[in-house]
Amino acid sequence: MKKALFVALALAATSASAAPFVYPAAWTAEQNTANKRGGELRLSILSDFKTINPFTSAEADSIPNTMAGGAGLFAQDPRNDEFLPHMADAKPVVSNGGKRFVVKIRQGMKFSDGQAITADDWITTWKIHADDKVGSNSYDSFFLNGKPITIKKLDNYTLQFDFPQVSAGAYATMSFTPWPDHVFGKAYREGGAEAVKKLWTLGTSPSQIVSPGMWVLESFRAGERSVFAKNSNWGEWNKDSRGNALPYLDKLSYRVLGDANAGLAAFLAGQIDTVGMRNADDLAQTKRAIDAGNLKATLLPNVSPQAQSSWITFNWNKASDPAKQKLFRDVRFRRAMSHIANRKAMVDLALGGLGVETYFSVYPIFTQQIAAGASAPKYTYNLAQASKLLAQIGYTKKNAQGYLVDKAGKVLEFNLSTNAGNTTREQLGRIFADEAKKVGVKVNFTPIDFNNLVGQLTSKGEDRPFDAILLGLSGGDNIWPFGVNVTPCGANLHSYNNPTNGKCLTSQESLMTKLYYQGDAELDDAKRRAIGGQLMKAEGELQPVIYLVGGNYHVAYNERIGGEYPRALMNAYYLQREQALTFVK
Amino acid sequence: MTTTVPERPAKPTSPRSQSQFGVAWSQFRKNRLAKIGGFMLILLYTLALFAPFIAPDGLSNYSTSNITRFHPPTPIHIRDPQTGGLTRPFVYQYGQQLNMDTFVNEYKPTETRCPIFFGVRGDEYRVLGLFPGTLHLFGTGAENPNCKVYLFGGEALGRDLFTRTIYASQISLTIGVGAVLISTVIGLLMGAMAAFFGGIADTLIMRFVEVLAAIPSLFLLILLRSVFPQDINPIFALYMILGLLAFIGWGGLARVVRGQMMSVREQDFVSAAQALGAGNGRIMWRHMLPTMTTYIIVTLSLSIPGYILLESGLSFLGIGAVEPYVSWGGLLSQAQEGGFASITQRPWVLIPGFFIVFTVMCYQLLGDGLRDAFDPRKRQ
Amino acid sequence: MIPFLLRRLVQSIPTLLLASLLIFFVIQLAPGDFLTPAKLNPNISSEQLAALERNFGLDRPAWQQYLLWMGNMFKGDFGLSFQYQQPVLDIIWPRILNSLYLAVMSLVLFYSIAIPLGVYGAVRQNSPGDNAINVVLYFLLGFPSFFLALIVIYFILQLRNATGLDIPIGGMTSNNFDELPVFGQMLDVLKHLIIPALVLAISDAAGLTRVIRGQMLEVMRSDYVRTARAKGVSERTAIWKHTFRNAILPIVAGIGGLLPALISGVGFLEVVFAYPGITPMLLTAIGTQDLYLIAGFTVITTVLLIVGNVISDILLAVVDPRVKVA
Amino acid sequence: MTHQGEVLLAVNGLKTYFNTDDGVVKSVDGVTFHINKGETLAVVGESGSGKSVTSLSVMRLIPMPPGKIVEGEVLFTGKDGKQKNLVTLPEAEMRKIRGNDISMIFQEPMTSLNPVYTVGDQIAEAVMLHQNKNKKDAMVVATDMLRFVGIPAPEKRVNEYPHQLSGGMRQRVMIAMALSCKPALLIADEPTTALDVTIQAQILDLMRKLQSEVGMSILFITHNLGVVAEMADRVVVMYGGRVVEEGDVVEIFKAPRHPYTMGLLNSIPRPGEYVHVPGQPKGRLEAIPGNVPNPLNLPVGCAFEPRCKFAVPDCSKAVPALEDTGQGHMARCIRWREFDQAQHEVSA
Repeated sequence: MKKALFVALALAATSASAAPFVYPAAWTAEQNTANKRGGELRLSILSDFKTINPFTSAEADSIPNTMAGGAGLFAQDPRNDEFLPHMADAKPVVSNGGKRFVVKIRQGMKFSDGQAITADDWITTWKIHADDKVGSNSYDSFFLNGKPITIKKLDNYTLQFDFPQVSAGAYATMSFTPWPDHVFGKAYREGGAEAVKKLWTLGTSPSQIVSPGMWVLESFRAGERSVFAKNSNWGEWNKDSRGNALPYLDKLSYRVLGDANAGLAAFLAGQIDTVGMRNADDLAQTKRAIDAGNLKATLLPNVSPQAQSSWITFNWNKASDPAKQKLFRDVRFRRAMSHIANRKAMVDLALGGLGVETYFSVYPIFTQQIAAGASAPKYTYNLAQASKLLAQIGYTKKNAQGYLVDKAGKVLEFNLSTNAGNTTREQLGRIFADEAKKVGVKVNFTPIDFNNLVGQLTSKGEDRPFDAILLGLSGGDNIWPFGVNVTPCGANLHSYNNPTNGKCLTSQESLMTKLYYQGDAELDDAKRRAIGGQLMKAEGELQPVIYLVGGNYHVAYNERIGGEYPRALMNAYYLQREQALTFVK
Repeated sequence: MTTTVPERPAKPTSPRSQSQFGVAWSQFRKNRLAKIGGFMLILLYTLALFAPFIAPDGLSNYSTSNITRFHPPTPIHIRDPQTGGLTRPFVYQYGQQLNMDTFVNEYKPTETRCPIFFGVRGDEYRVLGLFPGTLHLFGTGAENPNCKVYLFGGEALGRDLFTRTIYASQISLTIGVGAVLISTVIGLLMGAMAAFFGGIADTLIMRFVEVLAAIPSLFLLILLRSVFPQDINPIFALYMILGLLAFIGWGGLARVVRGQMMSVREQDFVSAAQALGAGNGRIMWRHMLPTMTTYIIVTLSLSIPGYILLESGLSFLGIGAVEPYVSWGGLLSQAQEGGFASITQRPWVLIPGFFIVFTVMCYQLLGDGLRDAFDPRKRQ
Repeated sequence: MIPFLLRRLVQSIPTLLLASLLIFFVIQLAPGDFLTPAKLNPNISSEQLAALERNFGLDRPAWQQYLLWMGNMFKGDFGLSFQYQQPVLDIIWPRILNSLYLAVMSLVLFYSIAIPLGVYGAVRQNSPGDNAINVVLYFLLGFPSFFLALIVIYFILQLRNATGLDIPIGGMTSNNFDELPVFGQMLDVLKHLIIPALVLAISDAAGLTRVIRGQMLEVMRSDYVRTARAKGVSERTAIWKHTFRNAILPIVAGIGGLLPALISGVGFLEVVFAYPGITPMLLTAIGTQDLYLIAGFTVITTVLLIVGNVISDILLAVVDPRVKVA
Repeated sequence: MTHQGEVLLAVNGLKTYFNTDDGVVKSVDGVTFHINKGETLAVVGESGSGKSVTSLSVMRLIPMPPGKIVEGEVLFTGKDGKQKNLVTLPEAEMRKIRGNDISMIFQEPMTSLNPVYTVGDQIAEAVMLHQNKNKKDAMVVATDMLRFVGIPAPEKRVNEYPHQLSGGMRQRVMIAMALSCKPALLIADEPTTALDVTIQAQILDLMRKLQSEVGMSILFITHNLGVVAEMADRVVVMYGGRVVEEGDVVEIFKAPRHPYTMGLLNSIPRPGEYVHVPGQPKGRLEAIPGNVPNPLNLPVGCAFEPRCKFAVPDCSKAVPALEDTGQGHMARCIRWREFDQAQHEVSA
């Protein structure tokens, strides 16, 4: 009661400005009771930022994504996975059988340049993302089962979302970041998609960059460092449980470090505040530094399984090489490949023993969903079985070098690429290739550049330029842990079969697409997971993609920063902390 | 008769005449360091030649059931721990466990002893790609496949680093020599042509040399490498690197050859040969090139280490030898990928780096020795 | 002096043209053309592709393409980087400057290590000191610079742990760089430059030290140094004024030729030390076949190196009166 | 011309050895001679006979290591009138003598001047070192010296670099440099060998002229007996690191007492005027057979024995002593008396 009164008073006092969003005290293990403010959170990235433009950006670690922090209609609560209204003023009013959402926008929010954030910003952002000429990475998020989601402005502070069907992921979908209409909307109306793409390149002065979120770009030094300053307009409507404006920090910086080792070195030297622990080696180094008293840091090993996948996909669209296309489309071949994948050795050798074997697209951290699909088939490491399957396809003879040959004497071989520089993936590929050799399959394994690889992977058409690719995915949400841009046919990352028309080729694909949307439309958690279980079964039978292993998620951060999640809330999905609640001790 | 002082008959004095090479050889033999360098190189090349025989294991062998990732080097025991007496050399089998406190994968010797035999049968191979064999210089035999000798320890996948280093020497030691030989042939030809034909040929060739010198070699290599597809046959990749290295390296030699030839051309014996109607090619090969031998020998021996270093650098940047083939630079770059753990927890992965250092040193000693031997001014 | 410079620049034009021709030829050899990788990029529209194709005349014969490319380059237009969606020059110029800082710093250290050691070795020929230096240099000669850098980084980390000194081991600037005054910024960059520059200088100094030592020994045997001694000059004058001044002439003449190797050498250190130089960017560009970026960069470096050669010619003219500049 | 009795430089039993990888080279092996004030002494011998090393030993300019003066003394009376042993003098003292009391000019004018400094700078350097003059005054002295040695337009030449001068001019510059501090002794190490014949004559003329003006002594090292006849008062003939004959120039030319000297004299073209060597037809140019002995492996006895037409078994037993043959004439040959006879017979 008292709390409500306080809120009411606050409302009365600042009638012009917004009712703030209060970050729950339970979201941090360490309250900033001394009200420490200022300071810088120092992070690192592996390769330079490529753009500032939110509509052309494709990487997870990007300038737009950093600025988008704390800017979405809803925010997920790590305690119970529920969506809290954030930029929204309250829970939406749902109607039309769960397909229509009317959302009131919190009033008084401002962009970093002082312009008010209104319904127009959402409308513009949606329009640009959904324009295929722009080529936004989020394009797929605005379609459900091939049908568009539409957004209507009811008034300056009210939006109406119309979903073509019920969607469990509706809250996540609605939580995209609104970019300023007065920048992008203007350009889009005047010059269309091309004009939008020309905005906010790396050459743009940071002073022209506008952010709705907690950070705004302050400086960008190519190949070195990007610094973000806190957006004080954001702090006006985001408070901690004691009413203080957030974030506590003044700055957030990303240092570009050539490789993960440099990142670890910088962390051990106390130059950055946190770094991803890749494997046992990293943990051992950090532990040594802490034990020797050289580094004051907290190390939490094996916090949870990873929210990532690693897999090998085979290209079904190889018109130029019908023999290979036939092979890759043969389910027996793909099952044989799964039998070849020695996942235990991969965990032991490439992950240093800290990881789990995976057989499905669901990240290992989503244990409930994994449990729901327990009956789905797994094609575990079994070379004899692999040989048997290959013999069924017609590979019974071996040549002088010990490779399987078909009747024409052609060697059973394919090229497998991964991105150069990722040691773990290179080792996974090596192990796969070496195991394949044992049954007589020649795998030409070459690491190539990441961007190039992604270009090949996401290419569309009847003749796509690769045989097989070893890569991983991250992202997505825990409500419906199948990717909208992965599972349905025609999606951007439907990597194994991506013809021009985007049609499914097999019944299982169609079934998976159907089940995807069915599950997405199911609001009951248990029922949805059951649908997920069916989807996993189809996936297991089809083996469109051979899933390999997943490492464990470890947390390490320098003692100088506080405000991390309580241990129970930390995991690979929610990560280690809210940036808003982070402070320098 | 006016002679009062008796004379003795004049003695024919024959000054000891030695060929240029004879003199150089006798000089070289006096240089102890150069001799050591030369001897060590012969040793290294012999190791490389018989790599499959000397290496106890195959190039890319590892077990996926018995994890030997970063297996420490295994000391070879020759005394029985119980009796203290001499016994057949043996190593202990190691057990492996991840220490969940320190996160270090700990290896501890078990009680199992694996005797080392000489001349054991093992992995199949072909020496020089021709002579098949299964005999290995040493090894633990086939009785216990989980027990191996790890002279230099194991690498990231548990492959024997000694084996990989020895195999890598085949690439590292030949790619430098190969590139130098090819670039020498090109350099000689180009230089000789420039000198002999003069005029436009000379201008063009020398301008081209200037261009090659003006573009930083690393970038020229990177640029040339970018022309080729990334996913090429590993063997072809090696030839390609060889070719690229040779291509960027011939300029300096061509320039010197041209200079020397220009001066030699003025000398009488060439005119004499021309007067006798010798053809251009004949004059070039028979008369002019021999005057260059000294310079070439010295340059060759001094530029090989440069190429070895360059190759290691390319492998380090990921544009060198491709798995499963590997060069010393490649092994080193794999060690570098392990970060500081490579130095603190498993320093043995840096051993291939010292092979580079050692080889380059040997070549330097040899090259310096040759230079001093052929350089009359260095003689005392 | 000015006519000399002009003549020298005019002379370098054919070299530059030939270099650009070579680079263009190499790129022509590559499968596809400039735009092949761009066609895989969903962020580049077909209109944009068509515009680029027109702009660079990719539909025309190769020689016309070359002329167009050259023509555009003389106007300062090096094409578009496909990775960054920005003009090549804007992207690479700051990186080239960064690399130059490192190269120059390393050059300075390189000479200030090699010269005293080389002179010492020659003056105290075959002394224990000379022998010790020789042994160390032989050893260093075999170290690939990146290997040395790896070891150095490890020891610096240990040193930092032991002493708490804040020795930067990566990057080019500190976190608080933007708040520093101008002088502080210079100092900050210098602090970041010193370790990689030193590693490079040390791993390269072996060669030069031996050259200087050899040159010094040779000049020390020369007649004019004997003349100077016969005049009764002190040992110091004989060594520095008469011997050293002449011994460095071939080295000064070689500075220009040294630059390519130096820029290449700097590249490895940039990779190891996460320094925002040109090589890390170029390596990525190779992976993505961002060919305009590669070609543009190579041309610019070639120009820089020709300029470097001219500078070393001028330097040589300053120190050697026999070289005519008029 | 000679100032009898006033000894300027006395070299006694000088031994300069070089350590090489192959053994010890005894380049100068017990050389004794002296120079009187104002006198010109010529040291004659083939390449490798030790004459240049002797002169460099006097200046203590032997590169050490590998060279070393192992024995003997070099007594020199400087401009200050004090006699010093140059072998044991501290290096700092020695530096004061070089260029000031004793100067030296060398065989190769082309390479003996530092290419990167103007000739004026190089002359002035010596002046500044020894005469406490500042740069400006020293340059005035340098210009004067250039004029003194007969270089036209010295004001212009003083600012030129060596490569802008001809060989003869450069040797004049060397002389100017050597004489800039008015030394008591000038050591000229084959100063004309590398020059054209006409230039040679000019330089020799110049040296003679300057010697009389400055009043210095000259130690003239050469293998050219023609030059000796023109320049020297006395002659020292060296072979294999030892003095084999010494004496008045006229005496030696007239009656050499050592087969080597005879050989030398007969190997220079002097139309119509050959010393008749017994057993040889008159008036023929004659070469000395064989080569200079390997300095590492000198014969036990007379160094010239392997090449000597007159050698007898005794020659190879021990090194012959340097014997006085009368009138200050010395020779190192066990059969010198026989040549004396032969000579008389010829001249009779």
